[in-house]
Amino acid sequence: MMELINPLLLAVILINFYTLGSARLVACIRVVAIQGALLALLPLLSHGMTFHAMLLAAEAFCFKGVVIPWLLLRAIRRVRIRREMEPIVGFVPTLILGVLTTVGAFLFADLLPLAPEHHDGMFVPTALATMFSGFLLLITRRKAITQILGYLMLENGIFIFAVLLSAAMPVMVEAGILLDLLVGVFVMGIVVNQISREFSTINTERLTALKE
Amino acid sequence: MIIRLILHLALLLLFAPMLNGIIIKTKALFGGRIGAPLLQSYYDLARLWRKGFVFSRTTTWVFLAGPVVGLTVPLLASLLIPFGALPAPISFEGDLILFVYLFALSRFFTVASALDTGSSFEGMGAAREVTFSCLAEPTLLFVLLVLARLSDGLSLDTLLGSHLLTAWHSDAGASLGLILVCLFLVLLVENSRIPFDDPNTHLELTMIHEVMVLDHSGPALGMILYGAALKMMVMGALLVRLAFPWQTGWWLSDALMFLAGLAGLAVLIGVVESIMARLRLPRVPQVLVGTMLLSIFALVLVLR
Amino acid sequence: MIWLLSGIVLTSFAGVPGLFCNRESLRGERLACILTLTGAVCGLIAVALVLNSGGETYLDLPWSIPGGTLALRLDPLAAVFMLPLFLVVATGSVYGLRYWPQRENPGNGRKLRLFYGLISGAIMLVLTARNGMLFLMAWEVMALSGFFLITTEENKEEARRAGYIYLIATHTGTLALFALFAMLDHTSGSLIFPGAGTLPAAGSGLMFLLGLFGFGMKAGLMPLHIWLPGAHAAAPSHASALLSGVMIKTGIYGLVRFTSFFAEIPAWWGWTLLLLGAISGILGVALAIAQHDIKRLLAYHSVENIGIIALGFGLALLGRSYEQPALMILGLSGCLLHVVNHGLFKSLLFLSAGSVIHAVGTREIDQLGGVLKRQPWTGALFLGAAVAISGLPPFNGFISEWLIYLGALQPLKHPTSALGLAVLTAPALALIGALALACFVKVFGIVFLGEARSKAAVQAHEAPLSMLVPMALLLVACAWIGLLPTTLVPLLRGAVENWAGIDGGTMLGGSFAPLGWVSLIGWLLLALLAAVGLWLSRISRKVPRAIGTWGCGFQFSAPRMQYTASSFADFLVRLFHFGLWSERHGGKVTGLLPGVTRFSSHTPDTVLDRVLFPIFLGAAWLCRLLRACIHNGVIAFYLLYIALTVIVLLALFIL
Amino acid sequence: MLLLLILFPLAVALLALLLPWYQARSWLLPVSGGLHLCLAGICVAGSDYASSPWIGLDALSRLVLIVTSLLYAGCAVYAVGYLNLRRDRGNETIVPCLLVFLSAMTLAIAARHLGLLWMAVETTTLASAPLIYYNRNRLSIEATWKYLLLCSVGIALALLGILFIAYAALVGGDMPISLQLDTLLANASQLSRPWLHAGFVFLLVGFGTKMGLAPLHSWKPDAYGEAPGMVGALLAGGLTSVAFLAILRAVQLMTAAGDGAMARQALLGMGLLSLLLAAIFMVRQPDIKRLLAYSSVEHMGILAIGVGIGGLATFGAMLHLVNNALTKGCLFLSAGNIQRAYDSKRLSKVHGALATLPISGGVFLAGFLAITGSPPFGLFMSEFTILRGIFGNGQFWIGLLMILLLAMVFIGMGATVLTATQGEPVKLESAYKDSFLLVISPLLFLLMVLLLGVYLPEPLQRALREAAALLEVQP
Repeated sequence: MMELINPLLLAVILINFYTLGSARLVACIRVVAIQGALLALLPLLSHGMTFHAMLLAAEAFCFKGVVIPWLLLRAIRRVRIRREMEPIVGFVPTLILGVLTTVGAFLFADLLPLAPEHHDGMFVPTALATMFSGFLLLITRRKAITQILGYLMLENGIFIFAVLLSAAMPVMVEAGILLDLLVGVFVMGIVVNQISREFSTINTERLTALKE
Repeated sequence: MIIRLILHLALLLLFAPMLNGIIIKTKALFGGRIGAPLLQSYYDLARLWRKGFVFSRTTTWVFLAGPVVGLTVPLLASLLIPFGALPAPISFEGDLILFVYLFALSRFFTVASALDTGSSFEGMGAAREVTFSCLAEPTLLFVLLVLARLSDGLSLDTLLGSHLLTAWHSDAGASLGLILVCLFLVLLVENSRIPFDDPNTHLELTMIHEVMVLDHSGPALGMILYGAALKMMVMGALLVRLAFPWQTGWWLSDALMFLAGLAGLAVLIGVVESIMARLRLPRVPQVLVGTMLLSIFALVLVLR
Repeated sequence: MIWLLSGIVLTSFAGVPGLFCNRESLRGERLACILTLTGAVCGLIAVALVLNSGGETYLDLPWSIPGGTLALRLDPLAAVFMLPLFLVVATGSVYGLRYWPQRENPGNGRKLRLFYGLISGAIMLVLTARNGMLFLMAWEVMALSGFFLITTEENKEEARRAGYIYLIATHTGTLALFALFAMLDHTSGSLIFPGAGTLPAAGSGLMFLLGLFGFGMKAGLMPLHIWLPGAHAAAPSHASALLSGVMIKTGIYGLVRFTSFFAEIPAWWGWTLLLLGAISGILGVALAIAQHDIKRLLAYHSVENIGIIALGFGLALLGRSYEQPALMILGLSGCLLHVVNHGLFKSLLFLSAGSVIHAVGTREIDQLGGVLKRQPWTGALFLGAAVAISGLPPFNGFISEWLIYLGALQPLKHPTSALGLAVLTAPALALIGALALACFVKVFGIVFLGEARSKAAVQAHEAPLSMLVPMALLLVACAWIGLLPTTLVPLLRGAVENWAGIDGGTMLGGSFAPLGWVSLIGWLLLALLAAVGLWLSRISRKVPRAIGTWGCGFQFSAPRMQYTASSFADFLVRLFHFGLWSERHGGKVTGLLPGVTRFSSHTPDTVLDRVLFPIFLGAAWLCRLLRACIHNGVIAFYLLYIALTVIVLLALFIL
Repeated sequence: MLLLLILFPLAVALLALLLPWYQARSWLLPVSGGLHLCLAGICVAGSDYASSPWIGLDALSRLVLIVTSLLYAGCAVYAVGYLNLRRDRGNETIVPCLLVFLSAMTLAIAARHLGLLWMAVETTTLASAPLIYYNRNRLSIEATWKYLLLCSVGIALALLGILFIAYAALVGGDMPISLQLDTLLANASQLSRPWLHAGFVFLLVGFGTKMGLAPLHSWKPDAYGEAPGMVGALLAGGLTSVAFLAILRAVQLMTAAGDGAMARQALLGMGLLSLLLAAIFMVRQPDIKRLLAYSSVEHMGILAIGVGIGGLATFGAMLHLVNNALTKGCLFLSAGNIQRAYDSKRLSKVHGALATLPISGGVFLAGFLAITGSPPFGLFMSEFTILRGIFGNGQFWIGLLMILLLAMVFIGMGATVLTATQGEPVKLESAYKDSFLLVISPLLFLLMVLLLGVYLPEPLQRALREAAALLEVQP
């Protein structure tokens, strides 16, 4: 099973790149949903079919793979937008930045000592790379939906890292992570709804009235 | 002590108006005239004494304070200064500052008295008076500093003591020469002489001191003239002692020598007034600043 | 000690009962006045007891704050600063009854009285506090009360601006003092003030600079005087009197007290103070000459007098550095005496100027004139104060300047190469004195003499007795010090001993500073003046004043043709153009038959308006530019900041 | 007892959802606030250190708890008056949210487990979002969005930091892998250093975002500016203290691991940067509430500097935490009053507040003097103590830099506050009047700050010393 982990993580990184480089929102959401679903496999692959791992996997699949993407898809359907127009930083530069940060994450991860059992996995660099990709998405995009998507990727990155610890840590925190993610995105969703009602768009460029 | 005081005052009060007489006489001689008698100043004073007052309705009591202070201050200041080799009746550490400030007091009231008339001419004179004295006063201080550096005390009496004779022959001689020039210029400014001021013309916009006393009359004007004469003699005493620091030891010969020195000074002033023209007003500050620089140079010479 | 404490408490809270009184009732103001007077008397008793016993009184109580104890100590050095305080506070509060009556100022009368009391109490506390914490607290209460006094008329733009400038100046100064006391705490190990001469001089340079900045800001030492002109002009006159006469002296007190801690004084301290003193003195008075607002003018004279005080103090420091006790004693005595003197005559000037402003309703000197005829007593009192502040005998200003002069002449006796330069203090002082004379003769002459230049000045009326009597008291005090300076010698001696931590003040009043002679000349001068004056007034009494002033032939002279304050000062202002940069507008006469033309001149503050203001404007512009870039409303940037922070910190921590 | 303290606000929140009466719902706030204060007082006075491995009180949390509770009680009283003014807005959302917010804050304070701490802090974010959105206009939604996004990102980073620390324990070996604070502290020396450091960085950035240290502060002016005054007060006084407490936990950990100096350096740097940015942003700030937000950034910076210096300065920082919370309460509440009265918070409309609203305007002005560290207010004491710590450490240049920045802050803040408060009285268009409920809290806060400035009771001093001792190097 362990040998499947690295290809899976590689897939996660590729999804990161796709998201950074794509303008189509629906596709992005779907891809991130796939990423979530893939990540749900991660605890099972790394810890085997224990109860904790299965619970975690189930939770991750439900929320990351299904519920939240569905919420987001519903939201964009309501406001009828399809594409990310005029990102702050263009798609190609973002992609290049994404590659650079991923490389950086790999280099950085080499500096950190690993527990013996995690030596051959690329959990840590993938986690960091995913996180930074999420960050990039947050920074370079204007649409609120895309930013939520970025946040979701950020959380995915953290989740990858959390899997490393899931055996050692109580369930409670892991549940907390998911719960929090849900609540966070849910509240953001509400706010997005409010934004779209107030401004009849979810472009955050309208949200720049508060400045010096 | 008392006798010394009386002698001092007697010299001052009796001889002071004579200086003006000598100056006028000198100028007359230079102009090829016989001129007024030497005692003309005394006659003038006596005449003014008998006249009545005329006051502008603008004036207040301050108008009269000018002459009062102007007469009192030189009288008091004279007590601090040695007349030639005759020592000062009152002498203490630091009286040189008092000496300078007493004259400042007199200036304050003279100017206030001028402003009291509300006349724009007198205001003009007052403004000039205070301006020029601002420049003359530091010079005087520098001069006194040089003197203080050469003596071992801080009273005018010690400053102008017998050591000056040796000082003239020492390294400090150059400095003394410089400050003598400075002092002479200060004397000319303070006593409103040519080339800074012209005491003879009246009603001229370029005047300084005389224009301030335009509205005075009778005994008040007399007091002012007399006060001015006293002031000239007191300031002159400083200069004379500096220039002729000899002493004989006998009071009468000392007094005579002093008076002769003063007369010489008066002649010198007369000569200067005869051969020079009044400076243009904007030039006056320049000359004064130059004088100040000169005195600073003198100070540097003795401090070095 | 109980007297001192009750004095502090009574004056501090003098204005509080008034808060509970009706807006227009007289009770509050009277009560405040009585309380202040009682407080001042209590304080005076405390000071008298201390001076009588020759020692000091102290109080040391624990106080539950970190590093704090309630340590109060009243010694002769503090007493020197206390004495004018009591007199000024007491006279000011009586004067205020009619100058700023509650009934005419229902809006701000209570506030004024509250903070007037508070600032007085706070100053007393500042002067007696012996713990850094207590000192700073009292200091800031004083500073803040001062702010509220300045903004008494906060509805006026001018007062608000002055208040703001004052507030930032004083707070910046206080911050420097925070650092100073923190460093003192570091050096001496506690916040209790160390005894005189107990700290090593090593590493004290920064402390001195901080102290110079903090205390100098309060004192108004040029170029830190920026707040002073506006503040003194904006406050009600008796508050200005207190601010200018007493409050700014706390800066001097701070410097004096602070320098006393050190065992040896580096020579550059003294030189710095001499230099700053000379600059303050000369430029202060030059700026004063150029003003035509009487209160601004008086405020600049505060700068000038602080300069004189700093000159004296600089000499004292040099005396310590070069171990010349005579220089130190004369310098410090002159400095301290001038503190007292300035407190007295500057208050008197502000009060009498206030009396004129109250009567005429303008502060513009060029609108006044001939006031002496309408306000003979106010005018006479002003004249006395003007003579005193010009440093002329027989008043007190001369005595202190004379001491400083004597100090400045000391290096001549003991020529050491470097110290010789200190004699330049004397000509500087002479220049300051001559300029001050020019300025005050201008003020007195233009305001009180001649013809009235405006209708309002014609209708002026004499101030009521309750304003005149306090002023007269101040003049009596000025004359007292001028004519009987020897009475203050024990006090000064005690203060010098306090400061230097030695027993060396015995020489003052003896042969090397013969105050007795000065006093004799003073009396002589007074007697002669009185005799001649009486005689002259007797023979001229019956003369009618029926004709106009001789106009040199011009028949139609009008009051407007008189010399004004601006024209009087014009010559001097042009001489000092290098330091003043006066603005002159209009006045060009063209053509053969020139038409109507206007001329006005204005001298803004050299430091504030010419230097600081542009700098601050530029800094504000830069700040706005920066923050428009940083906080631009785009959330992506904010996230970028977070990402950058993470990256930088990670790099710092891991690499 | 502690559990009760955490749970009862939740119960009241539930009650608030059910109650149909507007007034009664409003009054639930002061009642629960008062009750919370009483219970917190009992907890703090009590000696139970850790009631369970999950929650408990140590010296630090006692201090933060009592301050937060005090602030909350004051704001709750104010809230009644405020909600009466804003009947049109309704209080169905705000009251329960406020109560949940209280509960989450209490939990965050009492948490002895990093995971729990993190969850509680996240809950405060979520509970406070509707509070910021109270005004329901374009600006408030923008502020809410920014607040939510930035804080969520921050909190996600904090989570990563916590995971890193757990992994540090995993890599470190000889210790139980737990996020329980006491276990971690006890075994800190065994933690893997790189992971611990990276974890500290993420915790610092994560909770620092919440606390509002520059340059992570960007949400602050927007959120504080748009939220009602009392919410601003709670965020600036309460939530920031809680976030600071979370950072202090990380510092404790680093100190226990022997790397305290490193953590302090980072805090010092960010503190100075906060001070600098706050100073820049305050110059000619035309909006009084944004001004207060930057003042909050400034004071977070001072807190960070205090802890960054250590020693006496840490004691000062603890005192500063108390003073800052109370003063911010006073300032935000009075600024809220001014805003309601003038119907604006910008200087173009707000001036002459002192004459127009003597109490609110006066309190605002006095609060300004207090917050800038003027004696005799408490902040003087704390800032001065911090400065003494800095100079006592011999770090003169840092001390002078701090002084310079404080002066800049004063100049910038003074211009705005004085323009707002001084001048001719203004004829108000709104029906606002200073009422008892609206002014009593700020007044009381101000009095407390004044009192703290002239008298620090011995028990408080002891508590502060104990709290500071927790952050010092442990043998």
